Amino acid sequence: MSTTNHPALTPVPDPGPQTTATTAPRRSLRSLFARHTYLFALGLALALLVANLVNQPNFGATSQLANLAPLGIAAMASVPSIMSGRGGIDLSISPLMTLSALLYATQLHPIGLGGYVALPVLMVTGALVGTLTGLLIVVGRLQPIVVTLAMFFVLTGVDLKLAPSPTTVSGTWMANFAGSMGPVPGGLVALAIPVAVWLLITRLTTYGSLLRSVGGNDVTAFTSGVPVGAVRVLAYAMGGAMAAVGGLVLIGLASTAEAGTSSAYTLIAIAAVALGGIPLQGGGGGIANALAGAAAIYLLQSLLGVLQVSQTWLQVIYGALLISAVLFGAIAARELKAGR
Amino acid sequence: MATHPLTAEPDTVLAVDGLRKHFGPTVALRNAGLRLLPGEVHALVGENGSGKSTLVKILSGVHRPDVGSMEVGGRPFAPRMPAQALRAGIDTVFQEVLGVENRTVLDNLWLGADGLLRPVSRDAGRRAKAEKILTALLVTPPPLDIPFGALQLSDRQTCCITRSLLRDPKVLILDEATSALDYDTRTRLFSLLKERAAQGMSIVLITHRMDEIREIADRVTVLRSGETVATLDADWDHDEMIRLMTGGAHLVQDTVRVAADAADTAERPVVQRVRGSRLRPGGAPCDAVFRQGEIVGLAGLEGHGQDEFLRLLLGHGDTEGVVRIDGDREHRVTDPRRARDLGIAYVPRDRRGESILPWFSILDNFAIATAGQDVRRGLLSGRSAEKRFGHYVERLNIKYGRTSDAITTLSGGNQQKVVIARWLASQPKVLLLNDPTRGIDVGAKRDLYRLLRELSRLGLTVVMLSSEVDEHVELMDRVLVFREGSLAAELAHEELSRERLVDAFFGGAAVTA
Amino acid sequence: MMTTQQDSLSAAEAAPGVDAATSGADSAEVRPTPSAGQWLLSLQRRFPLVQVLLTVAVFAWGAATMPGFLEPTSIRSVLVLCALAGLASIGQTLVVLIRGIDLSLAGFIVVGAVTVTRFSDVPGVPLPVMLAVAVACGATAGGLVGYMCHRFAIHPIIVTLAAGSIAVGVTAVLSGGGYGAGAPGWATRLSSPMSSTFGIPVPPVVVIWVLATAVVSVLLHRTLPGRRLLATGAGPVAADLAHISTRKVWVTVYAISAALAVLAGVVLAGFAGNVDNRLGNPYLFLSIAAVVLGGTAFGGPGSYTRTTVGVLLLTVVSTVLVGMGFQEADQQILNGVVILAAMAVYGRERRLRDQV
Amino acid sequence: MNRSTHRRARTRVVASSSGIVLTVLLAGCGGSSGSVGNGAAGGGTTEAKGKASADCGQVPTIAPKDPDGAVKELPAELQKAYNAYGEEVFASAWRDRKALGRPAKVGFSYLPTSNAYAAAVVKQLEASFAKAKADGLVKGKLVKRIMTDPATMTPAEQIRGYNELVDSGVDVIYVTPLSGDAMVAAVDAAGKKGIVTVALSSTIRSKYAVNVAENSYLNIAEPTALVAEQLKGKGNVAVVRGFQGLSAETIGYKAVKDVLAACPDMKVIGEVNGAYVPPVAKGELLKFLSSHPQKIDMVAQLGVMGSGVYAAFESTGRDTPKVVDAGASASSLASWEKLAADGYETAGTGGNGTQQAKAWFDVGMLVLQGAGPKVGTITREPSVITKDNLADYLPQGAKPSDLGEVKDGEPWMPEEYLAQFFDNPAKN
Repeated sequence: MSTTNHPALTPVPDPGPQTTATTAPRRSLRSLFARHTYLFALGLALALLVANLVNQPNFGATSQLANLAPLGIAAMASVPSIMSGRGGIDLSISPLMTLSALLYATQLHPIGLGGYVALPVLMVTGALVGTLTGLLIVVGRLQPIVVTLAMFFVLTGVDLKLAPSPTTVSGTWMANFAGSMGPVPGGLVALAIPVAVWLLITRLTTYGSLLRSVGGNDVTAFTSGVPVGAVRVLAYAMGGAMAAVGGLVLIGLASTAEAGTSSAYTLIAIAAVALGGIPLQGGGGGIANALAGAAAIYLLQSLLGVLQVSQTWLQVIYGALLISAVLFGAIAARELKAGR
Repeated sequence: MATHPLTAEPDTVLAVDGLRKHFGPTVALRNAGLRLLPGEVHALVGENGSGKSTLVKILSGVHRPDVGSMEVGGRPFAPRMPAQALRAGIDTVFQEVLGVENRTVLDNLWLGADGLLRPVSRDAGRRAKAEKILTALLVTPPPLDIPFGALQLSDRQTCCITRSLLRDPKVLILDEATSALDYDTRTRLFSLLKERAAQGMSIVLITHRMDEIREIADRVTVLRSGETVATLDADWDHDEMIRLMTGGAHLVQDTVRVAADAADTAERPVVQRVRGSRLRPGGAPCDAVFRQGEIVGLAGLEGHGQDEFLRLLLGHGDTEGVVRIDGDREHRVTDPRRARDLGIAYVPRDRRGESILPWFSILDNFAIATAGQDVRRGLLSGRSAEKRFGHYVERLNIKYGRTSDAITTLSGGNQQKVVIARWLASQPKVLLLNDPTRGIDVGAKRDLYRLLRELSRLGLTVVMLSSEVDEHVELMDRVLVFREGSLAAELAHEELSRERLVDAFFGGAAVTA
Repeated sequence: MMTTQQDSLSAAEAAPGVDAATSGADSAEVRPTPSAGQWLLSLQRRFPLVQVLLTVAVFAWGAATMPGFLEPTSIRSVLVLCALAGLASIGQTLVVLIRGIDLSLAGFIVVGAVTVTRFSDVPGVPLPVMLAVAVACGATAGGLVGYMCHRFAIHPIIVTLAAGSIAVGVTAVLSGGGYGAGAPGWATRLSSPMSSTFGIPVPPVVVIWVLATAVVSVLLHRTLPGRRLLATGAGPVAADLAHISTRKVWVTVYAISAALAVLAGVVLAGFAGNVDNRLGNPYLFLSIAAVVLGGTAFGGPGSYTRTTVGVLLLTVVSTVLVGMGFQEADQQILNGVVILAAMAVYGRERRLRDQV
Repeated sequence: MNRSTHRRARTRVVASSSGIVLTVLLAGCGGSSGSVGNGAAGGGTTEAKGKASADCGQVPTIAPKDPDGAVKELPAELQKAYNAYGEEVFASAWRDRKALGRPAKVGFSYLPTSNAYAAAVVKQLEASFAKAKADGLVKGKLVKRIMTDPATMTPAEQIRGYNELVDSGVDVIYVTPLSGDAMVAAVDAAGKKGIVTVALSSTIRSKYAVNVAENSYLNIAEPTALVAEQLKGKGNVAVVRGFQGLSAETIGYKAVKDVLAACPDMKVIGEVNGAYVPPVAKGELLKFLSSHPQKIDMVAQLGVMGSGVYAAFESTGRDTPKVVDAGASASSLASWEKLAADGYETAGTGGNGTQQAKAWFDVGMLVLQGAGPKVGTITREPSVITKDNLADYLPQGAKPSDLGEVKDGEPWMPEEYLAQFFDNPAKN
């Protein structure tokens, strides 16, 4: 938060940068953590995973993966907008997920587009909604949180209009997401799709580098001839496309689409991203962070369930753990900064 | 020495005429013009606030002119954004060092080179090209894979220049891009520039350093308060240049300038002292005293320790040896709050980021540090603040509409005045200023100098970090010169001259303190 | 998130002036007086003109098209709803003004509500004491949140989220999961549209709200602490350099926000009659929407009066929508559209080109 | 039908708690939703069958969807309970299940309890479990799964917990579903592994699930019909809808529409969204009332929001209309009683979690002992609260501000009632 770091008062970059500048970064654990910010969340997730396995002999990886998918995808979908900087954030991811589920159940499935065909169709739709959000932010020069809050309301309303009551679509292709596709767990596939989208666009094209640059310092990017506006809009579009997949997983899991889930993942997804160690001021991190963060939160919830924590205490413990996780993350991050 | 009329020449690369540009209330350019020949190094000079940067920003597509014509290679040229200017072959390195700190050096070097969604070019060629130029410019080029943020200022600046050179533009504009470079790099850069120029690249060089202009510029265009006043050939004469830039007068008018003679100052009581404090771990310890009513300048190439020193006086860093002396009592300056209580006030450098509260009114911006004095029966009294503000309005000659206007409606100069008034209101004994005249217009500067003089006469000690050599030469009683993180030299007023100073910057025969 | 927002309101035309100056422009000439449009903009910047006009328009329309819309009881009950939402969003306003956000609101509302319903008749402990304790606990928790966010530079969104969940949890633990008897009569009377205050035919809660608005506004804009709060939002670094302890501000503001939420909970419990742990939920997004709609930007400028207007607008609009038989879905959509419309008028960010 | 309704109301003092109570009260939680029972392509499932054909003040007779003819087999008296039942009623896959022959391992998947009813259900289930353990029917501990974060409470979340129970090798799973439909796939899978699922209050349309549920349609329709009759089929009606997006809500809404369809002189002047949360209902009603000065004779609320409706009218000082008090609470009944002094009369349905949970647990045990359920969904005719039997439900000294449930009244699905749904209950 810009409220705390203090240009005038924080130590000047570093005394002998000449030395650090010329010698390649030390391959120490510290620099490793510094380069891969998701490692903290990942470690946390692994620890929780072990705890789960211990307390729950037959953990059922397939179903667990499937259940992780919605939160994981919601978190991943929040990443591009946050990375694009200038307070970028997308509160409308969750209702968008529900929207794609409802579109599938009420529009596509009835006209026989029940199969995997629906996937690209809905991803495009999601991308379009995202583009609209992005345009409102970039062209309208409005605060992202304001625009996406408005979109949150609008989409929630649209969801309700689409399906006044839950729509059942049992036994569709999407059910595979809950089960397994051949040898591969469906959940894994579901998670793989957004990851693939992300990797294809950010690794194979120059976009990834541009997105990080824009998030890191949009003025520089702008003066160096980067189409900053386009980069931002595309970020929201990507988020939309990813969210669409999440909606389909929800269908796969519950074989129903209901407007009620509209707001379910809004905040928890951002929490996951933050826990994953992505700076909310943008520029840093990647999709791995979101996945790690989501996994950590998911496993935490799962563990608390397994441990039969009484319901009255559940929320207390859950909240406390959530805070301490973020706290450790922040302290670790600051340690690393100091170490660099 | 002839001043060219701005007549179109057959093979101009870039022809600019009658540019006019205003921002809100302020007019940045009135009638700016420029002719650029292929393969020439063209210096663009003028005081701060003469509109150089604005002209550059128009050329580079950041801003668009209100009126005026621009042509590149004979074809009309009206970039709507930097990308378009770059496509037209006009590449700019801006005054503020611009880099993405969290990206690697290599990414920064090729930033913007390829459009949205192009396949990533994995060709080692880029690496090679980048290394080639970097090695040409730096003795020890930084590894390309470390984050840009890890570089020190000089290297960052070099990278920004490299970024532009890599694109091999028709026209390369360097907007005070050499200020942060260390001596060696600068000479290497110039030789490289000459080389490129020989190959036909046109270069616009904006700098305050006469020596640089001498060294490299084929022609010089002079701007004064938003107007192109002349274009000179290489054989220009120094005084003539100054005259054209300032429209006569020296920066500090003689009326203001009261050379406080050394003898006099020597007796004055010491108000603050630094003994054996290190600016950077491993740096040499430095000692200095500041006497009542003197104006001391902190000089040096950017990032050579003067900032740390200023912050040291304010109570940051190794404050072990920093004391504020009040008559016979000595108080250690342990931290900023303590410093404030001891009557040490600080005017930061980055006005937008560190000084002004953007949406606050002029009055509130003035009062924020001393609002406690305006509390009447628990409530803040606007009238009381007005009254206090009144004292400074004419002394600093602050121009404003209503005190209730947002501070951002003022020009940079007047904003700075308000900020300074803010701190004067806290009745300081020592006033620390961090490059207060950076990017404010000449008029405001003069007012400021006058005020500082007056205050020092009234016994206020002023310590002022400045990046402008002339300021030191003409305003300061003493100048402390910093090099590589330690106090390198101390020059008394009478021994001050641009040459001595610049010399000291680069560690020449310095008069050690 | 919101921490990067720079003076989004004042930016529109003022900012370039600055940058012209910083980038070295000469301010010799001053252009003729700004156009009418600019004048309106500057007015809008001082006062939520658009929102007020919208509110009046919608209200007038409602009055014209619907019978009984102007009857005292009708207006009273609408005012009560406004007051409830308004009281719930005081804290949110303050928090937003320092570039934060408070998602623990709903949680602390439940704390207050349960205190008054469940612990109103603990033997030996008079209710006022009980409430004081609850408020104190809330304040402490809130302060802790503020401290953590500032000290470790954690974004408030997740900390407050967790804090809210803890608050609900703790109350559940203390109240043994039960929800006790209903709110005492006095609490119910506070928010009953028919009850009057010292003879004035206005429900107490509305009076309280009006008073709160006045008090908060004065504290915020006319006192030293208020000024420090605003400065912290306007320019954290500058504020720090002006020897304002921004951390102290953060701790205080979050503490206050939580405490006020607890008190709001008491009133809401009275309105609801009986309480369960979802009581606060509707007021979380509502408070954010009201602040945003009022035109308070993250880090300011802004004021509680703006939020008040935002609340009025939201409530009047939804009342009219309900009256016209709009269904929930349409109401949601229109909420979003209204927010966008109101912000699009003036809530602009600085252009990138002005920041070079 | 008319008379019979009265008779039933007089003779039978039955407590009934609408199935929606549990699910929707929880569903509202954290703004998340659940869905009860069916809702194939837009809910409103009863539309399929014949249209409401009844006089004003009567409950239309609509044959249940009975694909396996399971309902037909039941005694005629029982069949009445399935009138207009919202979801399909299947035959049970467990009809021929052999007795377990050993103490059973029991799983329990429930939702965060946010109200007295849900709390009571959990409490009673644990009590029943303890008792059954003493009788040697079950062993070990009750394996529980609950959603950690109410904010992210989605059907998917519950299914995850359910699957974990399945993996943990229990014999029977008691579940209070957030969404009946969402569970189907999971329940089928579990069923194929021989795990019995017993659902309370919302219908899981799987032959492997034994549903113990209220008849959502009748639960609204009967009191509404009564009130309509009290009003002589004349007057203005305001409808307070529940959490839209739930199929129970859709069914209940349909019920109101059907009943009023037979009353040409009853005019619906508006609808508001109560979201099944009394305070919300109150707030929305206040908005509604401020634009509707005209007299309102009847408020048809779709369950559990009675207290909110009473509060709204009381606080505006307007005379309280007849509130259809489906899913009555101590609070709403107290308000009713207060008004009853000056001849106020209405109708509602009551019930509490304790008695439901008891029957619920017994059903599961019966199935495990191979009692052979004849039908996959066990329901009952909702019993109506009228001024005659009001006292039987109203807890002593209940205040309008109370949160408690209504009193038991007559047992809800007592053993002999349940017995009629099994081939050989004798084993028990």
